[in-house]
Order: sequence, then C-alpha cells, then structure tokens
Amino acid sequence: MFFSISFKISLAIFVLGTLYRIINWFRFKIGTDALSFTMIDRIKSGVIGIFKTIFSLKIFSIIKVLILDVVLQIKIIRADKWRWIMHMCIFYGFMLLLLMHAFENQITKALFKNYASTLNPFMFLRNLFGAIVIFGVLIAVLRRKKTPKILTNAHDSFAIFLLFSIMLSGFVLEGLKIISSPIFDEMVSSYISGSDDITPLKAYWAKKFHVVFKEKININDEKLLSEGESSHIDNCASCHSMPETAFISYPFAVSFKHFGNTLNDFRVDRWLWYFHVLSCFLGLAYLPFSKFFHILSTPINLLLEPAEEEKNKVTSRIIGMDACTHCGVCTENCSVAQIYQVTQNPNILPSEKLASIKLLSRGKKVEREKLNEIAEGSFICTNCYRCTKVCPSGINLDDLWTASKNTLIQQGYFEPHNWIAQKSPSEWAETVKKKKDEPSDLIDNPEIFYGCVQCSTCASVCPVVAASNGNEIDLTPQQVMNLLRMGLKDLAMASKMVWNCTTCYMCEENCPQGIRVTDIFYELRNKAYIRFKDVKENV
Amino acid sequence: MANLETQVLIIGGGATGTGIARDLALRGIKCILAEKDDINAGASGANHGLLHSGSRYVASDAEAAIECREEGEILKRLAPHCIDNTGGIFAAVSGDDEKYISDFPSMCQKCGISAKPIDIKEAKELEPVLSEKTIAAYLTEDASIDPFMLSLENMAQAVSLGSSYMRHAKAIEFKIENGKIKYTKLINSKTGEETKVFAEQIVNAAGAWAGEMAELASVTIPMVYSKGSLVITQKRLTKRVINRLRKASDADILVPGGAVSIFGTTSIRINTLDAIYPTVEEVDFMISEGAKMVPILETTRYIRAYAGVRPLISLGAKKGDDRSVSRGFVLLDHTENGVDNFITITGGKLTTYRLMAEKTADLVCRHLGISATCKTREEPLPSTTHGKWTEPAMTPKMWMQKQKTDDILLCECEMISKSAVDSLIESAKQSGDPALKVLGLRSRIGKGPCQGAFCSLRIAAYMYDKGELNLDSGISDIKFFLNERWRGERPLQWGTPIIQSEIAEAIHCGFLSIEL
Amino acid sequence: MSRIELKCDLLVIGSGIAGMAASLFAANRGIKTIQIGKTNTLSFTSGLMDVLAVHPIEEKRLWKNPWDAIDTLKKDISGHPYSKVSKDTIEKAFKELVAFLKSADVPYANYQNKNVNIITPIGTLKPTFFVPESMLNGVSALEEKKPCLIIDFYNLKGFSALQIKETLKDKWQNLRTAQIKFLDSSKEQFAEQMAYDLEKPKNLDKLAKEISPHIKDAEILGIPAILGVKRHSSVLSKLQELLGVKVFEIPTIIPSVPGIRLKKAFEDKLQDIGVQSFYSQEVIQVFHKDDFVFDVTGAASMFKIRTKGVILSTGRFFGGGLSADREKITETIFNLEIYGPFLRKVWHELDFFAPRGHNINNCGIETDEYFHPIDKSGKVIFNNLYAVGSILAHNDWTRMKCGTGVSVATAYSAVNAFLNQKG
Amino acid sequence: MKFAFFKGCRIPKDLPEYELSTKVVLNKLGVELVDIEEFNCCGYPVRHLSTKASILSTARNIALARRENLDILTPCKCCYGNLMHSNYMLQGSKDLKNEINLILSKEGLRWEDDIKIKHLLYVLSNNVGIDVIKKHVKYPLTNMKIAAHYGCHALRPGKIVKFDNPLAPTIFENLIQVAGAKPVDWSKRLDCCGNPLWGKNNNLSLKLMREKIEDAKLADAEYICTACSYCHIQFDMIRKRELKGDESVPNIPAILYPQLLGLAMGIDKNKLGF
Repeated sequence: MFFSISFKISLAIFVLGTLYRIINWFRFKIGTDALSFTMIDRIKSGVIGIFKTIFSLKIFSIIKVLILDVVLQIKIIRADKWRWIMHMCIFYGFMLLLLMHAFENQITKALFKNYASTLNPFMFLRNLFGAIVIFGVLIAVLRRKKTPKILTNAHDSFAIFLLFSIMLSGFVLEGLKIISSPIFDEMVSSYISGSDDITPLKAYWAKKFHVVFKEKININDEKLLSEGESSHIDNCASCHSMPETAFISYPFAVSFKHFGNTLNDFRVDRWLWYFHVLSCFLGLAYLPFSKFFHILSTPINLLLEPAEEEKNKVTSRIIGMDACTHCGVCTENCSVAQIYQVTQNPNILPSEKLASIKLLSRGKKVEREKLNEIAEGSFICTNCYRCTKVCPSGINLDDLWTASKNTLIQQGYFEPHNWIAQKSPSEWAETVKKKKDEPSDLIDNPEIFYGCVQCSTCASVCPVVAASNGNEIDLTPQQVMNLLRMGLKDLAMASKMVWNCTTCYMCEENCPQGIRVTDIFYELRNKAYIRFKDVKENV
Repeated sequence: MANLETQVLIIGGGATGTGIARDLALRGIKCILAEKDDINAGASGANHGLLHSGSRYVASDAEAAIECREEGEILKRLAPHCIDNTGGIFAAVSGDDEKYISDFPSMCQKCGISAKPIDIKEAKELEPVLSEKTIAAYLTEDASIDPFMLSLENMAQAVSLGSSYMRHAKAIEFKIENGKIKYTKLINSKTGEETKVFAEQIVNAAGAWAGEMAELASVTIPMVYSKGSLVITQKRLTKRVINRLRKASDADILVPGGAVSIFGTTSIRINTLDAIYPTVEEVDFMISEGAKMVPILETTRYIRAYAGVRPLISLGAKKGDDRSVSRGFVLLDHTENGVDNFITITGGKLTTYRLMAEKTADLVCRHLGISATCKTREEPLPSTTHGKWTEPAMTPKMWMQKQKTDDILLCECEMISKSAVDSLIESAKQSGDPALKVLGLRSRIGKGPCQGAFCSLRIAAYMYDKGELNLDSGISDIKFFLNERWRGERPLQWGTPIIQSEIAEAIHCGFLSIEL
Repeated sequence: MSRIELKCDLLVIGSGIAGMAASLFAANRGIKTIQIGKTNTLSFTSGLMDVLAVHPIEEKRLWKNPWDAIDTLKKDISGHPYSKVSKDTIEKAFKELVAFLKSADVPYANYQNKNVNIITPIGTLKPTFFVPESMLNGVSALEEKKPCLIIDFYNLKGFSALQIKETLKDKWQNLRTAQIKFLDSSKEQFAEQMAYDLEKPKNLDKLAKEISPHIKDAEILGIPAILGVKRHSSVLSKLQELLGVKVFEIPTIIPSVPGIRLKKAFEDKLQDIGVQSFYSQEVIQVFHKDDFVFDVTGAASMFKIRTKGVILSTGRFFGGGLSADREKITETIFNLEIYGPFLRKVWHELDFFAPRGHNINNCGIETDEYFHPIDKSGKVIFNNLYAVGSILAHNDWTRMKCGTGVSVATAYSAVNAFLNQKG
Repeated sequence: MKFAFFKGCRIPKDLPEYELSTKVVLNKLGVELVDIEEFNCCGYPVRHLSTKASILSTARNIALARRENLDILTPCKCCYGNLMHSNYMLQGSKDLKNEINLILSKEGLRWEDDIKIKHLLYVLSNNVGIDVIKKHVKYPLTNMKIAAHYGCHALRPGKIVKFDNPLAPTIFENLIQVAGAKPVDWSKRLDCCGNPLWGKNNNLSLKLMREKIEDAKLADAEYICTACSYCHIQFDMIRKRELKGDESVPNIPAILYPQLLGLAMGIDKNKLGF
C-alpha cells in the first residue's frame, strides 16, 4: 500500500515533470532568432525533424554517435580517464541495480526462475553494482574537490547526496536484515511448520548469518549446529546464499551485532526500508528536474541536431541546456576561466553561465544585477570554441553563447564599449559625481602628466583620430591627458576616444616625453567599467 | 579728442574699483571706470585668491580680523559662484612659537572667529600633504575666491546698469579749477588716443598707483610698496586652505584654486612700481620655507609665479585721522588738500573689498548729496558670461557638455574652444579692442603648461580669420603676451618647465624668428 | 636573465639631426654603427636647415651669405662649434647629407648659395639656408613679388593665410588668400594626417577641385606643408599639374610634415646602409674601460651594447641630453662637465625675446678641436667619446639660426676624427 | 629547437590554416612545436576590463610553459603583445607576482621570469635565421608584390615587446624577401588593421581597414601579408564578409606569412591549409 502509493505519486511526478520539461523545450527561448516562432511551430518541426533524422541516412551517423559518445562516452575517456570511470560506474552500476534489483519482480524473476534476492550470484552482484556506484560517487566528490575551476552547486550536491543515500541505505538495510531476528521469525513461520524445533536453525543462523536473537543461543555446540545446518539446507538454502558474499552489507551486519537487539526491537530495518524506498522514489520524482535528466535529453538532442531547420536550432538550444550535467568539462577547458579568480563572477565559467542562461530562456524577469553578471561573462568569452568541442553531452555551446549574447543585447545589455557609448561623457560624469572612488596608479597621479609639453604628436599620429569623422571621436589623446591633468577623470573615462582606441600604441611610442598614453587609456577603461557598471541603466 | 560726461569717474579697475562701480550703480549712480591696463591688472589679480576667515589677523589686528570674518560671511552668501568654500587648516610645525599656538584659540574667540582644534592624526587624514612635524592644527572658515571672476562680475553688473568701463585708459592729467577737478584727461595706452572725462566726483582706486594719481592732483599720499610673490603648482595639493599657525609671516599660505594650488607669499619693500616680477631668489626661499609645513612643495611641478604690490600708507603722520576707517584700508577725502571732488581709497584686502567699496560709495554720495543706501550687503552678485571663463577646469566641462564637433579647441592645455574664444572676444570688446592678453585675463588662455607657446599662435590666427587683428599687430600681440607669461615662468625654470620653454623658444625664435 | 650583447665600432646616441647625420656619415665610411635614441625627434623640427644667418645676435645682424657670416663668427666667438670646423667641412657635410636625402626622395636645395627667407605661418620671414625643394618656389616668388594665392584650411589650427597676408602687407602686395575645406572638414585637421590623405590620388583630385576656382590670376600657390610624406614629390608635381600653377609649401608649427619626411627618410634608409638602429630605447647605465658598455632600457629584458666609440648627440633639454634641477644643469648620460655653472637667477633674461639671448643657451659641453668633451682644465675626458650638435656650448642656435649647420658639421668632423683615431 | 606553441583562442576555430601552415613550415625548418592543451586566453581581450585578469591569464600560460620547461612561440601578434606586456608588469612588481602566484598555486603552478616569449616571425628571423630559410626556399615567389602588415601589438610599446624597431621595423620585409617576393614600401604599413574595434565600432573598424587596403593598392601590392590571427581575420574573414561587392575597395587578398613561405619552400598547398 505504502509502496504503491508512494511509487505512483513519484511516478506521476516523474511523468509530469518529464512532460513539463519536454514542453519547455519548445516553450523557452534564447537568442533573438527564437522570437519569431510559436511553440506549436516548434513542436511540429521538432517532431518532423526527429522523424526525418531517424528515417534518413543521418541515422547511421547518429547511431554511431550514440554508441561512441553516449554508450561508450568516448569523448570523456579522451579527456579524462577518471572521469570516464566515474561516469561509467555511476551510470552502469545504477542501471544494473535498477534492472536487477529495483525491477526484480518484473525483470529478474522473469529471466531467472529461481531468483531470490538473497541468493547468489544476485546478492553478490547487487553488492558489486552498489559498490561500483559508490566508487563512482567517490570519484565525483574527489574530482570536484580537487579541481579548483569546477564549481559545485546545490543540484550537484543534492544529486550526489541522493545517490549516496540510496546506496548506503540499501547496504545498511541489507545488513540489518541479515541480523534481524524478527525477519528470521517471519521466515520461519512462513516456511517451516510450527511443530519443528527451530533452535538448531537459530543456532546455525546465529553463527553463520549473525542473526541476533533475544534469548541466549549456544553457537558453539557442534551438534546443535550440524542439526541446524541440515535444517537450513532443507528449508532455507534454496533461497539464501551465505552472507559473506554480500561483501559490503556483511561487514555492516557484523558490526551491527552488538546492538542487534535494540535494532531488532525497534525494527530499524523497516524504517530503513521506508527510507531506502522513499529515497529511490524521490530520485525518480526528482529526475526530470535534476541533472540526471540528461539521460533523456542528450540522445534526443543528438537526434534533433542534424535537423538544420531554424526552428529546431532554437529548440535544440533548450534541449541542449537540459542535456547539461554540470560536469564542468567546458569550464576546465575554458580559455577565460582563470579570469573568474580575479572577478569572482561565476558567469565567466561556461558551466555556470549555462545555468544562468537557462534562467534567461524562461522569459521571466531576471534581476538587473544578475543580468549584468551574465553579460559580463558573455562578453569576456573569446569564442574559442573549446567548450563546444569537449562537451560530453554534445551541446552546441558556441551557438548558445551567440544566441544568449543576442538576447542580452536585445534586452539592453551590451558590450561595455557600447553601453558606455550610450551616454555622453558629461552625463556619465554627472551620474557618478557622488560615487566614491579608489585611486589608481596612472590616472589619479597628476605627476604622470607633468611631462606633457602639449606638442599634439599623440593626436597627429593616432589612426583613429585620422580615420574618424567629427562625430566618432570627441577628444584627441592629448585632450584626454589634459582632462586628467585637470583632475576631470570622470569626463575622460567615458570619452569616445578612450573607448574607440585600437590600442596600437602609436601615441605612446611617439610621445617625446614618454607619457604612457595607451596604458592610461587601458586604465581609464578598467576604471570606467568598474565605476559605471553599477550605475548604468538599461534600456 | 573725445569728451565724456559722467557722475563719477573711478580710476583703477581692481576689486575695489569695480566694487565701487557696482555699489554706485546699485544706488543709481552712473560712472565711468578708467583702468590703465585691464581688470585686476594690479594687486587684485596678483594675490592668493584667499577669502580670509580672519584667523590670520587675530594677533596683529583684531579689528581687521573681525572685518574679514563679517565680509567673508557676506561674500559666501552673495557671491557663491566666485567662491570655493574649502575651509581651512591652521597648522604649526615643530619649532613654531608655542605661545602663539596656545593663545590662538582664545584670540580667535575674542574676534568671534571659529577655530576648531583637531588632533594631528585627523589633520593628516584630512590633508595628507601636511608635514610629519605638524604639532598643532585648527579648522577654520577660510575659503578660496576667484578674484578675476569677482571683478569681472562686479563690472558686468555695473555696466548692465548703465556704467561703463574703459580699458588701457590711463589718467594723465586732472584739470583743476576752483578747487575742483574739472575734467580728467585719459590716454589710451594702445592707440595713444586721448579722452576728456568731465565727472562730478573722481575716485582714486588705483591701488599701488594711488599715490601717482594723487600726485596728478598735487596731493601727496605717503605710500610704501611691498611686493609679494606667489607660485602656482601644477596640481591641487590640498582640499583646504592651509595656513601656517604662527605670527603672520612669509611663505605661510597654500590656497587651492580649482585644479591648482597657490602658495605664497613674500614681502619685499620696493621703491618704484616698474618691473614688478617674481625673482628666482623669492621662489627658492618660498619653496624651502613652505616645505617645512607642506614638504611636497619641494618636489612638485610649478606652472608659474607672479607678483603683486601691496600698497601701504605710512600713517605715522596721520595717526588718529578719523578718515582712516580702519587700519586695514584707508579712505582719504582730499577736500582738505584743496581738491573738493577727489577721493582716494587704497590698502585693504581682497576679502574686505566690498566694505571698502561701500564706505567709498557712502562718501561719494555725501559729496554728491545723494541719500541712496548701500545694497551690496543684501543683493547677490549675479553670475554672467563675462566671469565664467576664469574658473579652472570649468571651460572643458562646458565644452564637453556641448559636444559640437566643429567647435575645436584653440587652447589645448585649458581646453578653450573657438566658441569660448568668440564669447571672450565679445566680452573684451565692451571695453576696447581684443588682444591676447585681454582674452587671457578673462579666461584660462595661456595659463596651462604651455604658457601660451602654442595657443598664442592658434588664437592669433583665429583672430585674423575673424578680422579682429590686422596688419602685423598679431606679431607684437603674441610677443607681448608671451613676454607677460614669461615673467611668471622665468623663476621656475627647471625640470619640465625648462623643456617647455626650450620648445617655446625653438618655435618662436628658432622657427618663427619673431625676435628679429 | 642573461642579456643580449651587441657589438659595434661606433654608438651614436641621439636621433635628432645630429645623431642621424652622424649615423649616416659613419655608415657611409664603413663603420659598424649602432644608433639609439628617441623615436620622434625629427618631427619637432621645421624641416628647414640653417647654416648661419644672424650674428652678432645682439645687433640682430642678418647675413645674406652664411659663409661670410661664419668667418666673422669665428673671430668673435672662439668657443662656437663652427670655430672648430672649416667651411669646407661644413660644405662637404651638407653635400653628403643632401645627396643622401635626395636618394631617399626628400630633395633639399639652396638658392644661389645664399640664405633665403621662408614665410612662416604667422607671416614672419625665417632666414635659413637649405630648404625642401617644395619651398624654393616660394622664395623666388616672394623676391619677385609674383601674384600669389595663399590658402589655409578650415580647422587647421595655427595657420591663417589672412594673417600671412596682413603681416606681409608692405612686403608683398600681390597676395590673395582663400580658406579651403579639407575632405572631412567637420573635425580638427592635423598636418600629418592631411599629408597621408593627400597621398591618395582621389583626395588630391578633390583638393585640386576645391582650390582651382580661387587661383584666378595667381601665378603661384602657397599651401601649408601637407603635400604627402613618403610620396611627397609625386603629390607636389601632381598638384602643380592639376592646378596649372607652381606650388610652394609653407612650413607649419610642430609636429611638422617636412620634419616627418626627414624622420621617415632617416629611419628607413639608414638601416638600408647598415646602421643598426634602436629607437625608443634609453641608456640606463654606462661602464667604461677601454670600450664603453651600455645597458639599455627595459627591466629584465635589457640588452647591452659594447662599442669602441660613442658620439653623443642627445641634444639639450627637450632632447634629453641635458637636465636641470633647481641648482644645476647636468649632462644625463656621462655626467660630463657643463660649461656655464651660472646661478639659476642668471640663466634667463627678463625679456623672453631679449636680443642677446638667454645665458642658458650658451651652456653645454665644451670640446677640443676633435669634439672630445673636455673638463674644466681643458683635459679630454674620454678619447673615444665625441659630443656633437646642440648640446655643445656657445651655440645659441635659435637666435643665430645655425642649428642644423652646427649639428651636421660637428657630426661630420666627429665621425672623421673617430675614423682617423681608429686608424 | 623546441617551443610551446601558443595558438590563442581564434586559430582553432577561425584560422586552422594558420596552425597548419606554421607547424608544417617550422617543422621543415627544424623547429618543434609542442601543444599544451591547458593554455588559456592570452588575456588581451579582457585587458580592457581588468588588467589584473589579463595579467593572471598571461601568468598562467607562462607557468604552464614553465612546467614543460619550454619557451613560448605564438603566431598571433595580439597574444604576443599581451603576453609580453603582462610579463613585463610581473617583472616589475613583487606584490603583483606574489598575488598572481597565490592564485596559480591552487593549480600547482608558478610564474617566474625565466620563460621567453617569441613571435613566429622573430623565431624565423632570429632563431632559424634568414640564411637557413633561404636554403629551404625552392620556388622563390619572384615578382610577387607583398605589403607586409606588421601588426601593432608586436611592435609597440617597443621598450616592452622588443620585437623590432617600433616605428621602422625591417624584420617582415626581410622575411618576405627571403621567400623571393618583393616587399612594397607603403605609408600605412605600421598602422592598425582595425580589428580591435570589430564588434565595438564596426564602422570605424572597417574604415581603418579600408585605409590600409587603399594604401597598399597605391604601393602596387598584390597581397597583404599578415602574421597575426586578429589582423588576418580582419583582412580575410571580415573583409570578405563585410566589404563583399564593395567596388571601391581594391581587391588585395590577405595571405598568412607561413603560407607564403610554405609556397616558396614548395610545400603542398593542402598541407598549408589553402
């Protein structure tokens, strides 16, 4: 009753959740190209696209990809052996447990007529599979601890925790069951006729299975034991292999022995069973909302990818984001990840940026500060393509970054060059008039400009001054220096000259007095960025 | 020769002269102000630009101290655009007179002047450039004031009320008939043109030149001249006015002015008024003395130095004279010297200029038999286009605000554009022909690091294009302007300034051969 | 970090006209030469080459014939660098320099072996000797008072044709002026940028079209010196062709295009004849035993230069050869003895344009007849060190109008002296 | 001769031919290039926003090269310039060095001033040597007129990047000559290609490029030769895309220097990435 209700509830959540996520694939959008399509259009075109792929020659290449990248995870083994082992352990260990253990009634029993969960090889295998999963989980934890670039979020921790508690509760439960006298009693009453003396069996089980009985049982009496053994062979052995083969649960059982009576009295095994089962159901219900959803989305994404239709591209982006397992490989390979160490903006890291972009794709209002952070991360990206190349889920990250940049721009979050250009230097200066300021090396140091003899060389040699018309440039380099000399740095910071400088260093190289004009421009940009970004308003 | 008539002729276009012009104009009395050079060409333009709180005079002259306090308060209220209300710090360094330091607060209190003691650490936090050897510090109400803007605005309001201003108009003769000046003959020092001005009253506000003027009316004023030199730093060193806490002495005061600081002064008795310029010795003395209070003065870059003359009246003979309103300034009614319509006002301080103008105007009114009362105690000084170009770092702000691509800068250092020069030319034309020095006085032209080397050429070329200069007048104009700038650069020729002047010489002599 | 060591026979420090000339003369004589200096010095010259035009400066006496002036000068000022070189040397030095410049397509010429008057942007006349060929037309036009049109450009600061016309009114009545809008006239114009723009035929055509209607009866056109940099000769001839009149350039205020042409010619061509040059590098330290060893700029990536001889042509204050503090004037690399330990109060005159010149302009390095710097007692300090150019004492070049002449002649003498000494 | 090959961000995706041709040419000339997969961005793009982030980026790259005990060779001038500049900053400040090393130590890395950073052209001209290259040139590209585009960030600031004479360089022309081609003398050879403004002010970026191409045309150039990822992207990819069909821009294609040299050395076109 409890089992089936909770199972049904969690299954329902699972199904609804999966549906919800699938619908969201067609509902959410990122990228300005996504704006023109309706959900229905996208569903139609998605379904058609998948069919097209399946019934085209492409399916062979997809199958190849499925086998290599999904089943065998070739991409990961190339990048990192341990990570591959982790993935294989968790995925296949869990899958085998699922098939053999969770669906024992439906699958294992059907296949093996004499199946019993306490019988070898099943008991041994269950322990083995569990151990494999735990081993994988341990690698995952260690990896996250050891690689400073990879950030771990609540989802990651929860997923790992959930897996770990399912496994651990399973093992402990098995251990408890082994030593449980109430279960022994239940079994005896079901399988042995009431008239038989079960003392020898008790003794045998106490000795061999470490069942803890309330009454004192002499387990050293050879005679009693051999009687018990024959009784065991008659009644129990067909379903019960020796417990040592449960090589993980068994040590638990042995160690629980000392407080076996208490445990048995409180029927802790039952509670733990509830816990184990509930954990599993929780996992089931949580699956559509967790990173494990990639089990579903990754293959579908692969199927949809080749359908080059615009609408599918848009959909594929969303599925792609669902396919993300937050494994951090992109971040490990990211060309600009180290910048996070300085700016502490996680949105520089592709794995984190993707999570933020998910928020963006939902079309709900995201707070300004967050958007500024996403924009900063997006515009620091150098489009090196490395993340896309290494993503084990095959997400087209490059396309995602381009799309999200477009969305950001459309919402008024530009490159610094562009948002700073939206206001005149005077307006910026007015905006930050009251804002406190940390002095910096060059621009706040008037001595830097003492050497300037006003010869105009910097302006004469500047290719930007030469190429621009009067509207494109507001000041010459010399004029920027003079503003700084007069302490008007807020005016200088936002000037078009500063932000349209190509940093060709002509001015600096030609300056007869060795004034570091270009370096000063760099500092002005750094400073302007910090000084203006909190007060910028977005259109 | 042109003849002009007016109620009052004021001689001297310093703070006092322009102040009187405004005071009278507000009382409905029209006047002509004749200045032999230009606005503030004398001591009014060659001082610290300090609006005294009075604290500096508490020991030597309590009366003057109180006057300063009162006038300072009035000006802060009525002419805020000319004033940067910085506040001040009086700081003593080890070795300074301990007695003076301990008496200072009570002396201030007696004069009603606020002087709040602060501890040394706090003082150093407020003004990090203060010496490590600072031993006492007080917060005061000193402020900095732009004397050029002040005089230009005073005159602008007088002109708007019907008075007029003549630049380069030197008084060369008083025609005295029946114990009265019948007319005054003026000569234009640029063109040589002469003008007769028939005025009911003549006010001699010629500052250091007041004695010379009085001499024209055969009146002798015993004057002594004290030259004071100052230096301008390239950057603003402090937020506040810094004043050495000791008996008023040389090289005591550092006043911030916009983006720069002004440090001074010296006091050197001189006998004549020719060739007033700062010397190398004065600059070196000031720097080494000032560095005791603000050590950075030893190493900072200076833009220029300048000197002014304090007119002092030797009152020995006239002690107890009731016309000497206070020991700060002197108002002389020359009726007793047999010239009925001639008044001299001289001495005093920039801070008390308004009071001097008020007292003078009162006397003028008595002479004219007019009962109008002074309005400058209550009426705010309006801000006009004539004064706005003098404030450091203001011109670039205004230029950047307009952002007109065609309006290119003619002066790069201080960022003065064509349109600003246009406006300056218009303003200068009110009182004569525009020339580089005239524009320079009304703005920041020539006041940046290049000291006119580049901008003089660019502005002269622009003025030719506008038809404001003709024949070879531009050449002499450039020479005159640069020479005037050079006076202030000369004592500061080391480090970068010597490079700058080498470039200037290479351009103007080596290339343009302007010296030939 | 190990430093690269470069070896040479002669190190020229300085990249002004003296340094460039010294490098040229040395390379022409097969001396292995390294030159090191600032990058941009020559663009601060007007591009005019003086020999000597005024002496004595107190009298502002102008000389038509510079060679006669030198004779008198030698008698009057024994310390003047010219007193250590013969006229023949000066002529030979210029000949070699001008030939080099011609090969670099920057032709220079003089006019009847006499000083000429060049019109300046403010309308004054600048006496000088060798001038860019593009300016020579103007000299004769002024002498013959030909009908002439002078143009200036809207938003090119510090150049007013009207000013030139007004200032020259009593010397040249036949002047007319016009203001032309240059290509994109909405912004400020810079001579150097205009010069590059005009190298493009389409821009030159456009300019010619703008000017044409103003020519009328003018036989010659005066234009600010903006007619191309590297392709100057062809820009000039093309413009004359397009307009059908002679064209002459009027030099502008620094940074000037004729100066930039010189700079480019030297920077590009000196390397071709074997000079190894390092611009925008500075000497940090110098050691001397028999050879000089120099440490040259840049934190950990410094390099060393080992040389047998050094020509010091670092110029004065702007060039960086001299520096001044409140007490004294110092030579910046070798800390050589400076003539003129005057007190600061007599460094400068009260009048900026004082005819006798500022005392400080006569200070500098004194040398023996081979341009070895000497100390107070007259002793040579290093016998493989030579000082040339404006750093030399007794040489008020701005007033005498002798800057280039002194630089070129002393560079020539020093290089020859080094060669002779080397044997 | 062995170098760590620092290809930067743009080459793998946008300019595989640059990597290909560089490797094949250098290989023939006896230079071994080692790929270090962990190399990150040189720091140039982020320098606008945070100099410190830029310096950290450089320092990490250098630290990675140190781990392999290799000097760095980069074919990109922007990378070169920024690596040199940041390295220079680190050389000059103990505090900065400590701060950066603290961050790097999390990965077991450390910056020290013992790794040389070299640009491809510098290695060709100074380490391999013109004479050696000459021996490998089998098919001199006689009569081909080439405009050498220097690229700003390798040249300037000269004191820091130490590539060649910052305003009168010769290295590139010499290398073009050794391939048998004729370098042309053009006025704007040292000017900016405009790419730093791409994506920021496209109009101005294109204007700058246009100026250069027009100037190259005046000098009769047939090709503009580049040795920088960004410059090449500008003259090739962006030009082809943005100025397509614009008749007013002379048709002078861009060629990468190792491709040019590779042709002269007789290397198969495919191997050079044509």
